Amino acid sequence: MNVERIRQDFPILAQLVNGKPLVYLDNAATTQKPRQVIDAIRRYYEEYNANVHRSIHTLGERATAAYEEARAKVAAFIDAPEPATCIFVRNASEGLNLVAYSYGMQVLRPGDEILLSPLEHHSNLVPWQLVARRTGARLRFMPMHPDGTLDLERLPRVLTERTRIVAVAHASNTLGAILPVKAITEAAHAVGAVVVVDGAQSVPHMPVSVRELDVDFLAFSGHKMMGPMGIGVLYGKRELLERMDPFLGGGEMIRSVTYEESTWNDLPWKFEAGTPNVEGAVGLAAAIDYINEVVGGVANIQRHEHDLVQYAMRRLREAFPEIRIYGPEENRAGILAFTFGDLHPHDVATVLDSEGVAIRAGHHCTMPLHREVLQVVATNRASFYVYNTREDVDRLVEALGKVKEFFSHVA
Amino acid sequence: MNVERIRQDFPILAQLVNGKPLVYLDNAATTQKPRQVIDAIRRYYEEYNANVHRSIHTLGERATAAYEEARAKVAAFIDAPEPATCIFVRNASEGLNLVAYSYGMQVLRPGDEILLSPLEHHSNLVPWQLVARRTGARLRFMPMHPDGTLDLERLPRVLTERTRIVAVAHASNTLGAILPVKAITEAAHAVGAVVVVDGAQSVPHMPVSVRELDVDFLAFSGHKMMGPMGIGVLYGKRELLERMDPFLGGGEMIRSVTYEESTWNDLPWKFEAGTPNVEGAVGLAAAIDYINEVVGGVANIQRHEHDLVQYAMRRLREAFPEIRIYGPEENRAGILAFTFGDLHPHDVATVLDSEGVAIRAGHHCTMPLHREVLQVVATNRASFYVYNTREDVDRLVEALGKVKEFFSHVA
Amino acid sequence: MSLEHDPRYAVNLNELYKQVLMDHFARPRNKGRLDEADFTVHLENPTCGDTIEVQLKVRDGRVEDVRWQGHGCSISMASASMTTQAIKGKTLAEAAQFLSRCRAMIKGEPGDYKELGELQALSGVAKFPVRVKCATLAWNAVEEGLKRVQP
Amino acid sequence: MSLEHDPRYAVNLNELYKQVLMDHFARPRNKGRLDEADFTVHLENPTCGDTIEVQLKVRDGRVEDVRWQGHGCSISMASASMTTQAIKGKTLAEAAQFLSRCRAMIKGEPGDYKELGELQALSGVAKFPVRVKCATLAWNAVEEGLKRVQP
Ligand SMILES: Cc1ncc(COP(=O)(O)O)c(C=O)c1O
Ligand SMILES: Cc1ncc(COP(=O)(O)O)c(C=O)c1O
Repeated sequence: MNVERIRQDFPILAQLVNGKPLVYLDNAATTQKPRQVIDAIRRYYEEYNANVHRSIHTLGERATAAYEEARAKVAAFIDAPEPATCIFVRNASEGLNLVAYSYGMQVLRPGDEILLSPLEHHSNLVPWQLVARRTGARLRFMPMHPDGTLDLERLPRVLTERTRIVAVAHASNTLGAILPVKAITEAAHAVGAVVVVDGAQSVPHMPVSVRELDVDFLAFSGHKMMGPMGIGVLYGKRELLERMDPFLGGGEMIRSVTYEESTWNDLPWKFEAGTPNVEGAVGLAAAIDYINEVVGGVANIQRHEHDLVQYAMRRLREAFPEIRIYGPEENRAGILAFTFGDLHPHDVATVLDSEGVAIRAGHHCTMPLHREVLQVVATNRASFYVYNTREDVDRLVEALGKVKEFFSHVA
Repeated sequence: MNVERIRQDFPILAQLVNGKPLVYLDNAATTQKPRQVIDAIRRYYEEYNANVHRSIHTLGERATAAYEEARAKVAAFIDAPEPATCIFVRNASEGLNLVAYSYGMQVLRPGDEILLSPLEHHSNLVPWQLVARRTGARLRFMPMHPDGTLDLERLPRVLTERTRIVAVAHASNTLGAILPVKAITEAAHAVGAVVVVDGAQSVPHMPVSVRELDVDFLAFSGHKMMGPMGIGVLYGKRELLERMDPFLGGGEMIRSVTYEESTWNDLPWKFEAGTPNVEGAVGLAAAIDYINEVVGGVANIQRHEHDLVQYAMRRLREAFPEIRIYGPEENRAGILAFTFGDLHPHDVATVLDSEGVAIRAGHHCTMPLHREVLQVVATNRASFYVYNTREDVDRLVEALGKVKEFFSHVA
Repeated sequence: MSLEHDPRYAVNLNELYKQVLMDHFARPRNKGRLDEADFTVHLENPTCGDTIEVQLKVRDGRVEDVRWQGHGCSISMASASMTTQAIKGKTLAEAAQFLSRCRAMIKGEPGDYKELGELQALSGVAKFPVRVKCATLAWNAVEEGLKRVQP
Repeated sequence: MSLEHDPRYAVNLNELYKQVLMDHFARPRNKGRLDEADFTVHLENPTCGDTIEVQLKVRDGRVEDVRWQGHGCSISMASASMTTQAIKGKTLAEAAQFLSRCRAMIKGEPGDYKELGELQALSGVAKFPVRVKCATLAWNAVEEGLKRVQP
């Protein structure tokens, strides 16, 4: 994998921001797109844009073929047993809500329990709060060590035969911690619970096999893996998806409609109401091709990020005794949340931005984790992807030096 | 408005299909995109792609500004009182489902009635069937004349104080009929019902003012008005949106989250969970600019389509006595559904395609209308947009001649 | 690749609407109802609302008789006519095997499909994903019927 | 327009973090709690989880006293300090009018904002939509309080 060559594919990275070359370290929020993806979108609209599935004309046949080929690529990427188990949604959030509405509303009864980890993104927490309120089910939380790793020994205390659903992130978007999904799945299946995995921060960054992990549902977003915005995927086991009620009603998801009632289409279309985002699917397929063909596979991304995050932790600690880094030391994704002395993350991020360095500041949609576990309101977060380099880390360190200097003068 | 110049902006239209210049007449399904929209998407990804609302860095500020400017453009386009009443969704279908889930589930009680027209697209029928089943409410249907115009005299028989929700298309995607939304809204409000309008076939084709029509909700899709796929809009009156429960839970739609419960963000973000389709919003804004600046306003589209559909009806009837055209003679959108003797629409569409003419064949997601009112299983549908010409109509007539010839020989 | 240069999507009417196919469309075989059917399957094509009903009479593990009726395009009607003709007299296992070969053909899998006889006329449909649903409607109905015989 | 050529998004730190603003951040005025508040408003910035509490004491239609406390970035804390300083002693109508002028300024509406005094230091925030929420957090809290006085 040649990072310098890869960077050539990303026009956005070649910009000056505030007069400095852009260092983009907000990849956990969204990733940049290589020209291969941008070109695939352009080609789609210039050559074969059409509505799918129902159009008996050449553009329609070609758009339909491209849409379903994209699904097959997605299925291969996460090792799903068949394309029909991969449903196109807008993003990971919609995928998780789909499970909460269609599966959760159907199976949960008063007194049932939904088990979450305490580091869930709001998108894998709020939908379960909503469904719990409507069904009378109850949320429980897994015991964790303070660094964000799971306390497997105490798991049986909260994972019981009352647990119907276990919902966990595969990788934390704040701590970078990678959760032991396989162990969780085994324990959950032993008590008859179904496992919903939020793969927003894992699928783009490391090899994920739904078969090997034996997860029941997995959701992720295309925009976090160099695909376009507005496209995401929900994988589900066929027998679960077939038993579930549909989610959104409308065109394409039906088999037959009368004024009084309807019957549902086969998988995956049963869950895809209305005109799908064909452009998004085509762009996501181009992103998967990019990962497989140019990057040489997602394992290369994982190795590269591991190197960057270890380098960054070392450099930051050497340079700044006042820095505090959250999350585990090892077995972590390329995500680095930190606080910088007493400085508020908003102020840190603004000064970094003036140096061309883009990071994120805030609660990163994990408010309860911040308040209850980290005991800070907000953190800074630098997050890496395939096109970042050690020089980017050096620029971050240098820019943090400027932050320190700036606030020591004015405040 | 100069159609020949407009056509230059659509690279896809300059293609040969099956050796013949493409005639694209499937615009009710989805429209083609001018290079201005394709370029706006490319520029977004090459220059300022970022996640919105929470990013304190230059890319993020610019993406956030573009996203909210797009919302303001959408609001102006439908004459909404304020941008915050326009929620970005995937498409019209999702917008209608949002109302059914969030408003319908909240207000409907057993015995309440939902009143629909008999020509609704599945996307404005199936969600109400689902919500009726869950709440014990009941669907009723408006009386219509056989040509698809509403029988306003008999409306009071079905619009009563038991009616809580009235859901109607502004323009029928099969018959082309334009419904008298203003009269419906007045009558509905008089009995205390709320009016949900499916604007999928009106907003792209004629001036629509939500204030003048006094509708409570209006949903439409960007891809049917030269915008990208994966973006649509739900307009709602502020007081209704504020009272409603949220729909999807996740990032951005919250104000505050604890492990136990959450409070909701202000409008419109309360209804936008997860990373929105910023690219889609930027592309839709470019499409609105195109309509306003290059086309000279949506009223020009309406005039142009009226001319084309009247010309097409005349030419087709002159050429083919065996043609049967559905829908009203006047006051119709640029949509023309027809049957051609005994020939099945699939066979008609395939032969037309071999002549480079793209139409749609099937039930157009209005199965019950076809079966119960039109009494045919499927129809052919030609539908126009701003870039179509009278020559396109001539090509359709000519190609239908080939259809007749082909099937007279082989069958 | 622009459509003009993509042979995958060229429509050749004579390849799609082969003579034998149009003949079955014009003069459908086995159309109608059985007096005493063992199994009746009713299916629907969600794309266009077309419907088909297939009836099977099974004796000693063999398809002794089969009839169909329905509304649809030339391809779906011709497919029903040819398919019912082909499986009549076959054992249940032979019929199932025959249909799985038909599916391989319509998926565009390379191979020799001579044993499918007239059904080879549907090979041209493989290029048209939307029309594939027309061709397979009758197959789905027959397969559903075979499954009910031997669940 | 590429970012390099779009002056709208250039960050000038000294324009954003004006001296007077940093002074309020370093030495916040009116910070603390009132013994006897008439109205207490608690608000939260959903972007970052920052919080603010504003207390008002109203006598004869005037803001007799005001205090605030909270956690946040330099801009939100300085805004709270400057805003409470500015409205102390104003009538309710004057205070409401003052805040609506502040909002006009931060929306980037052109005009002369001399009457806003120190609050003009926040004008540089207008260019940063996400930071606008920091500047307005205290305003939202004060306005909410004023509304409760005169509903
Ligand atoms: C009248 C009508 N309503 C709703 C829809 C659904 O639109 P979408 O598929 O973009 O959600 C359509 C188009 O398919 C339509 O024509
Ligand atoms: C762990 C995790 N889950 C879920 C999400 C939600 O993803 P999206 O906003 O694309 O729906 C994110 C990203 O924001 C995330 O990091």
